[in-house]
Amino acid sequence: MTITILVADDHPIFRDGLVRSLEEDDGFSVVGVASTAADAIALAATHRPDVALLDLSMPGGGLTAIAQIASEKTAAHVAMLTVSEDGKDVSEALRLGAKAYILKGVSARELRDILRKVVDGETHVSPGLAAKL
Amino acid sequence: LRENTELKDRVIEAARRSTAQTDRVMRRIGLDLHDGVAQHLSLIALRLEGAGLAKSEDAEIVRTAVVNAMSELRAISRGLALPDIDNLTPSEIVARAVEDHTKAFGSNVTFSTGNDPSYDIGLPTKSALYRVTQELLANSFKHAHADTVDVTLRQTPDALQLLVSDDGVGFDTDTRTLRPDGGQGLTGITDRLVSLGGAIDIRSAPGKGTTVTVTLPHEGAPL
Amino acid sequence: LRENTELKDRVIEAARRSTAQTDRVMRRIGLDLHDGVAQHLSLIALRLEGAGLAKSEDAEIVRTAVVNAMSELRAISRGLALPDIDNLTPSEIVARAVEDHTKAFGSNVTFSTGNDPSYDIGLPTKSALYRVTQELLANSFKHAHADTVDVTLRQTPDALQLLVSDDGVGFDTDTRTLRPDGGQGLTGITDRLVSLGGAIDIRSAPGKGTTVTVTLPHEGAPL
Ligand SMILES: Nc1ncnc2c1ncn2[C@@H]1O[C@H](COP(=O)(O)OP(=O)(O)OP(=O)(O)O)[C@@H](O)[C@H]1O
Ligand SMILES: Nc1ncnc2c1ncn2[C@@H]1O[C@H](COP(=O)(O)OP(=O)(O)OP(=O)(O)O)[C@@H](O)[C@H]1O
Ligand SMILES: [K+]
Ligand SMILES: [Mg+2]
Ligand SMILES: [Mg+2]
Ligand SMILES: [Mg+2]
Repeated sequence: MTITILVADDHPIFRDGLVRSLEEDDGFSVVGVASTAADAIALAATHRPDVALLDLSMPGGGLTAIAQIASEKTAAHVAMLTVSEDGKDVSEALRLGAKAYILKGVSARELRDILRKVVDGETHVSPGLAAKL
Repeated sequence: LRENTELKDRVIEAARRSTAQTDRVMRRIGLDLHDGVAQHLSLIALRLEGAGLAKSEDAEIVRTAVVNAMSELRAISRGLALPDIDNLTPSEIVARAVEDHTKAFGSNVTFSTGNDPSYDIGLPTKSALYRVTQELLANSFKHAHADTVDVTLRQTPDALQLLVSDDGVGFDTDTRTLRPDGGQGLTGITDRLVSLGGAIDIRSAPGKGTTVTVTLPHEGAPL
Repeated sequence: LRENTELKDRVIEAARRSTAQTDRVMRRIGLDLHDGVAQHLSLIALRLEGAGLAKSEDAEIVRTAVVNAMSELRAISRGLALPDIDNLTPSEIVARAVEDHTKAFGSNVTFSTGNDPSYDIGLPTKSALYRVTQELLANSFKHAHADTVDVTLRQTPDALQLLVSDDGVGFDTDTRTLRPDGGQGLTGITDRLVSLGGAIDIRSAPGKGTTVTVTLPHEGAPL
């Protein structure tokens, strides 16, 4: 079964690479692409993806997007993909309902492995960050 | 006399500007690095496998270099950014600075504190508390070669008193502090404190360890 | 009265400290970036070629990301580092700042100058000359949307006078300059100039373009 993903990141070049990293695998399909929290919230409501994969620092704030998407359950799972390794960001993201906190710097293959596990109900926090909680 | 008061205000204002200016430069650079270099590096990490060097020795070198570049970038950004301390009390802020320091350097620091006030102190005072603790711990770690460093936060009805004390090599305070070329640390702290009506007192001598006492009025700055 | 003079000195001293502090923070970050992140990126660039990337689309993405990361890093470092101006005359320094600006932004700037003095001015004055020109050109580029920007350096026996003038959108100097939160630029310049006994005069109005005149005594600072 294909895993459907909503991608939200305000850096256009990285975002394109991200979409490519998912689309190149038959197991994934990108159903929506956003660059702000507001767009992410709206697209999640429209497409009801398996995973909303969200950037933390984008207009409107990634945390806002998690809160809304998780509470309205418009995505089955929320995962963060960010450069911030601030312990506060990690714990806040998880508290608001994110099931994964992934640091940018992952390879495409690692990312897809993590997302498959998230869909299977596992929680994932990038190595090194767990100690900050 | 009026001119006199005006000039005093200008001294405080200049110190405040210096602090604000430094904070702004740091924040700006942090943002530029985050929005630019960090995103390109993340993209490289993401797409490297697809680029066709999966098995060569060079591939391993490149992968390691990407990881290293990102962790250096994070370390620099960590120094530039102030963590989210808006909603913390004074003792939580100092505890946070101590924790961030020990995590980064693995050094041995004890922290003791009294009761927090029941009202909120301003953000400039909070920032000062974090930055001052951060810098004094960095100094004890870099210069003192101390066995232990003790941090104490005392709170009176109208002031915070922070003590950072180490049993390290010490230094001659006449020649080493506040030299215009003497590092950003103590000069920067002093400006930060002056701008908030606070003060710093440094007790040290070669071989005798160092104790720095910082006083910050609760009410914060003439902002 | 003596207290008065002392306070005036402290105002100048505080402005000088602010400038020195900012310079130090910038230099430090510049060094960290250069010695760390930039080295890893260079290695990546070097090895990618050696690895003989496949002719895939990904190879192109990665190569472009490396180039982008390096040029962003260079742009940030350029803003942080002062070029080697110790041995330049005042007009050479301003010419250099103009050249660095037009190279980076491709904008249209004219520069005219008179004779240089036959003696050397101090390094703080030289740094100020470069940084002030750099910031004023950046402002004209970012804010003015001007067709042309003219830079003039005049030299009298005891002072340098730098004019940067654009025919752009202009702004209301009452509300936009020297706000504590109004960007690092004009505040930073003013501190730099005050610390050297210099002055800045800004003439602008919406729709009328902007002319900034900066005066710097040759002798430089009460350092
Ligand atoms: N706890 C300490 N033990 C021993 N020496 C100290 C201590 N704190 C400061 N010093 C001395 O005082 C000098 C000035 O300290 P300051 O923090 O201003 O600059 P720095 O630490 O050298 O540089 P920077 O803070 O910019 O990294 C130090 O270089 C060191 O010689
Ligand atoms: N040449 C100019 N033309 C039009 N507006 C200007 C010009 N120079 C300055 N300004 C106005 O004055 C404001 C303050 O300038 P200043 O250099 O202090 O800050 P900034 O350029 O906005 O930020 P920074 O310098 O920190 O990047 C600007 O935001 C802009 O509105
Ligand atoms: K696909
Ligand atoms: Mg972002
Ligand atoms: Mg220091
Ligand atoms: Mg500016």
